[in-house]
Amino acid sequence: MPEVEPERVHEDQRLVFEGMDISGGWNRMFEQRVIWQHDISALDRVTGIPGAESLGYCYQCGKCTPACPVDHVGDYSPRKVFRRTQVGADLLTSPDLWLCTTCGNCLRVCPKEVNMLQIMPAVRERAVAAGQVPAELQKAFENTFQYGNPMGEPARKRADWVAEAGAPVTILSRGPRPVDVLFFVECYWSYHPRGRDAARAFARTMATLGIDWGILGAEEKCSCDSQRAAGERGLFEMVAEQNIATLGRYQFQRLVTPDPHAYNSFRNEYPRLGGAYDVSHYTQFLAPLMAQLPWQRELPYRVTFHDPCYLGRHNGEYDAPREMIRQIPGLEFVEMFRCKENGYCCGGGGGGMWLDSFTGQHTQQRLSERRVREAVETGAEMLVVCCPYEVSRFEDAVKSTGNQGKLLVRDIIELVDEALH
Amino acid sequence: MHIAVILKQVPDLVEEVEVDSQGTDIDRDSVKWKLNEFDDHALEQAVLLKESSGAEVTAVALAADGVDQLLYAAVARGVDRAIRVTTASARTDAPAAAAALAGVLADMGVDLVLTGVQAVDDLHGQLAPILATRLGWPHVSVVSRVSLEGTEAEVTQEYSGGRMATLEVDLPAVLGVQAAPRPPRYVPISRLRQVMASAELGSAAAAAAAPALGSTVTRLAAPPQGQGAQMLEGRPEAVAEQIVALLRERGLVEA
Amino acid sequence: MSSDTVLVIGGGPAGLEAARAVAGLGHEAILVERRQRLGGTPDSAGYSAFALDPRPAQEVLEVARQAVLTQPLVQLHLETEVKSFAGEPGDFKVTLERADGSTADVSCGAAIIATGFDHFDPGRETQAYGYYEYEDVITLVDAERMLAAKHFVRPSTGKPPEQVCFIQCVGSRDRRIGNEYCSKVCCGVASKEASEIRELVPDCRVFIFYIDMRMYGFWEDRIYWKAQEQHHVNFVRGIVTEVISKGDRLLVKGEDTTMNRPMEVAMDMVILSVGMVPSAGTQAIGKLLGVAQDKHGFISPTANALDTVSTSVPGVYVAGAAAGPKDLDDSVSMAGSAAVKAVSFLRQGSMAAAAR
Amino acid sequence: MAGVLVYVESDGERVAPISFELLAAARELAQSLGGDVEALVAAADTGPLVGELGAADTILEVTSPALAGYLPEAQQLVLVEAIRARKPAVVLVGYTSAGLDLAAGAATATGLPVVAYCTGLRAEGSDVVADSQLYGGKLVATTTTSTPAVFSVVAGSFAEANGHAGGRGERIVTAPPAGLAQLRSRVLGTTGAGGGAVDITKAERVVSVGRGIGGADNIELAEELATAMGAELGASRPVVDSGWLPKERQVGKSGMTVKPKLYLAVGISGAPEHLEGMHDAGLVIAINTDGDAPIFKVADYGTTCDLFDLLPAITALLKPAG
Repeated sequence: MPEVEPERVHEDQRLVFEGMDISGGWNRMFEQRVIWQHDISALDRVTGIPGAESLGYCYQCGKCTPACPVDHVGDYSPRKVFRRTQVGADLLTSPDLWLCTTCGNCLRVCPKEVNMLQIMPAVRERAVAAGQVPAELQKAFENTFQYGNPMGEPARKRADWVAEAGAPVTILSRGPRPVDVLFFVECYWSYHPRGRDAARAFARTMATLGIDWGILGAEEKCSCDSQRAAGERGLFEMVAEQNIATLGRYQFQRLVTPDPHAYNSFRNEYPRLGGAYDVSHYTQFLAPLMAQLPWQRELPYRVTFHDPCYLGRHNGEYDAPREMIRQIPGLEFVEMFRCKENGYCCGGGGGGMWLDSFTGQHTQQRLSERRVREAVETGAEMLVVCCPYEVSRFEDAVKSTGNQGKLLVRDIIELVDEALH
Repeated sequence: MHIAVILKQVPDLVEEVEVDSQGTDIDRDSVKWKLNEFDDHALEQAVLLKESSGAEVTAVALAADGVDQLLYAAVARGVDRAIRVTTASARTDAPAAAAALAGVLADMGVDLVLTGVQAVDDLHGQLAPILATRLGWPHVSVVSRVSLEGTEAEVTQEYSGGRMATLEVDLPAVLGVQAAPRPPRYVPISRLRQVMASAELGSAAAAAAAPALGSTVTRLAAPPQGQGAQMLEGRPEAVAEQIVALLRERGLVEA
Repeated sequence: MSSDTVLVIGGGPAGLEAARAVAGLGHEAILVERRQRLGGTPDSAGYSAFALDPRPAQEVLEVARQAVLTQPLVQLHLETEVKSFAGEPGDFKVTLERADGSTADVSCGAAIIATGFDHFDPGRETQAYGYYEYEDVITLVDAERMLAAKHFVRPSTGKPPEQVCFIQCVGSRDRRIGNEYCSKVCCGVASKEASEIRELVPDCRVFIFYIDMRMYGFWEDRIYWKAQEQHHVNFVRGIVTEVISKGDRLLVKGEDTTMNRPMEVAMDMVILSVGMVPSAGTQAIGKLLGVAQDKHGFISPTANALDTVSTSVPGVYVAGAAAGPKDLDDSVSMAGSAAVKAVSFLRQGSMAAAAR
Repeated sequence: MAGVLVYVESDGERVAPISFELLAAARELAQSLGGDVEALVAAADTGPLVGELGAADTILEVTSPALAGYLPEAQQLVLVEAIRARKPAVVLVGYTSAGLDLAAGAATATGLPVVAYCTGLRAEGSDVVADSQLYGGKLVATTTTSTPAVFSVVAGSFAEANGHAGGRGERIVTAPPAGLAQLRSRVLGTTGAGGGAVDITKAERVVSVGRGIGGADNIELAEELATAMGAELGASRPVVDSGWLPKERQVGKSGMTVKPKLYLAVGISGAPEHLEGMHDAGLVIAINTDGDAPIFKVADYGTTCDLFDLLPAITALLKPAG
């Protein structure tokens, strides 16, 4: 399929094309005329995949295109995916298949309910089955299968962050006892250095609140929600079953997690596999408790907040993180122009977390970079987040967009911790 | 054309490998096992040959805890059948494995045996040459490409310094595979689970006893510390500065 | 001397409903139909089915026919045309002429024109669609007939087609042709036919090339979305400019507007979604009765949005596609309205006479 | 039954460096165990090779047209025949491609024990005590083996310099084994090194990437650093096997041996097979998040910083100067 990148179009003064002099003001429509054998089988193949039927519902109204975060940095939107498929492009081998971050903003505006949240995982599952999976994503799958986390870190190191938490953390696998809150730490708070910072801040906050809580430790495995969205349903089901079995061995009242993707899967996917829990995102759990905190100091920051797609659009929670920010003393809060229902995606969802290089080859800038620019534009000096993917994504984007020194990235819990000490 | 690919589990080095209380072996209970990566390439090569020539492929492994999983994964990858070989001995070293497998492979009537060129625990030699010598077949190790031409295999063997040779080997033969022409393919877990629910593993009992090794491990331990690297600590920016300073000091980059 | 009778001109869906309604209100109706049989163009053109009614068209029409045939107050004149129309509102003198040449004079107090439409003749179109050149270029009407017979094949080969497209707006929305109006039903009819083709020839790929899809009210989800979502009809925005023959297939050429590039697609059959034009009968009756007509020849109602059926001549009303492109629902609703208006007119006349 | 037999590896024209290391090791063992150091050299023409084998007391020469080019089957026949004929106490084979073919095969054919991955060998009475690097270099196994036995020795374990002289250098020409007439394998052709566009063996600086780089798409990070440093890009075997970098950039056993002044190992764990290809490098700096990685044993400097943070930081520091 010929694609024209506008900046690469040269309108030559004199040009001979296939032996014909076409000098002059020819335009971008001039290209070799081809008889299109519209290969509907491509569309039929895709819409024939259970879960992907609704791609065929698109009537090209174009509402999704301005809503799609990827179209802001590239040439991709559900409407374009439909049309390219309709003219015979094979979605299973197209880069389009991996550009969707399942942020859900298109579904919010789509009059025909073309549901990329179902289409993408379903079609990707076929591509994965056919071995057509980008190498870096394949690595994340293999790591998750082998080690229970996409980074390929050893399971035994999962609770290593606890050592420097400065507060007691009950690791249930080492000494089982009933707890009020079972905290599902998830991979990035367990392994990523900046995630560990947030995990430790969370532990100190829980200690301050005097909450009876514990973590699974080495037995915890990735919730696998993003692997599911990236097309590895079998992996998701297998690991979810393992997590459900593990959780079944311990007594707790409620499940709390810092990861909106984990929250989404516990809320919407695990029940189908027999794992029903009273689950909250940590902001939902802590927001009502903020008034009890003995604040020690005011934080003199002007901050803005990025809504995680899987907390906001997917699960309707916009208030809890804002309530936490509101209660931290001293903060000045300013919204970005895209926020809440219309929040821009960081690019990490739907497997995007493990496709940065791939995505980079098919877009002009990363979604996280664009989002960082939007945050800088508000005049805020700090971008506050509450999804474990985001600290690393945005800190990296701050550097790559040359905004070092202009914008800090912090998890809300880190600010809570800072104001408590 | 019947190809057997021999698979083996080795300790996963991402996880800690502990030494047992005797100090002569790894603590096998605490080890996390995974498919030997060279066997993984041998398996990929076997499946590629199946796809290109229609050969029938059987995956074979010595019975052990966790080996079924590995054989199911091979079926999911595309082999036609998988067989677990039970032995009287608990030993899994290459001479013992070769003794157990030689008879089974001869009975199966295979034309070509592929296996990984080596494994991280091959203290007593590599499987391919031992097995081939026991069977009286020719063998080639460090193979990076295999194609089949009638009753011959054409293989690429690699040497140090980037040299390579193309060899022609009459079948039956044993090849120690270093790398398949393409990285091992991904198997979706749903297919793996489907295979685990539906596929049946074959089994065979080895008749031959494991040969004496003539060699005893007296100690297994981490290599002596000593020289070792001087570790640079700090945030990445600080470490980068230290490294660049080192390079400039020694004139390895322009000052 | 006034008459209590209503003359209904035209035995299509609108005329049938008008006659039935007039009789239902207790008045005598004279129903005049030029053809041998009641049912109008949907009958004579052999429609397969109506847009929102899943039953075969004939089954639906038969209900309307029987309602009239079993109604003693309806006096039916088949193979008959109105030859002259004179007199005063409330007392029109009408001459009817049968196909055999015999005539009859009747009186009526009011008249309803329900003379319907014709399908646009694609030979008139300015685009080069080749309707009279290529066997495999047909119209919506031809397709209806084939679908009614449950036998959908390429006319040139007699074999089922593998790839078929509809070209919308043929003869409609076109200043060059003079038909500046939208024919209202073709988007729905094409989508309905496309679905029928997919059911009849499941392996056939069906496309609809359109400028914009006009699917009013329930047609949106019940016809358009159903065609797309259940029958996998492919809608492509970008109208075809010309059809040329290429080998034993047809090549449709246009612009793929959503992809910003030229589009040339090979087809086994091309179906032209022809619109509506006033029938010859509508044009003639309009003149004969002296009612105002628009520039195309459709009968113009009295420019009152709240009165869709009164014409410029008191006592003369219009119903259905004689007044402009209509779907069946609107035609029939309009016929009921015309009947009520006509009967009211007669009764007001009677009361005035009684008061005198 | 005495002496140490060294299997000499060559490309037909030059003796491979590993063989000199083996001759050096053989001399040490022979001093304890008694007997001669014997070098077995098998080729179509041993003439160019014999002169290099002055460290051996006896040089066993086997010549045959069937020995043109390296063919595992033919070499194994020769080695087995020599072991049977000379009855050495110890047979040393390099842990190279040939060693992988021959050590265990010849041992099996002659019923001798075999110990692989040896980095150290010493005699204790009539036994040989060997150190072997196992588990990617994370553990060392010490074995006691009764002689006669076969050992395959990792390159870089003994001083090559000690393997060039000091023997009697007697030549013994031996008839080729009869089996060479019925070989079931053939050499069709060989390709030399340097087939590709780059030659990392001559580079002064090498930035070498391992599995830790994570994927082909991240190679760019290392490429940028290499460019900023004026270095060539190298790779460990898994990176090449995964197709992330071409074969000509592979450092290690089945790849290239490099001797740069600077070797920056990025995400390389340091398996023995890799170390073999770079043990003569000057300054070695290793970047690996696993502080226990064997590469830190051979590196001069190391850090456990995440390479994804560190590489761009170094590149940034070098760019303005370079």
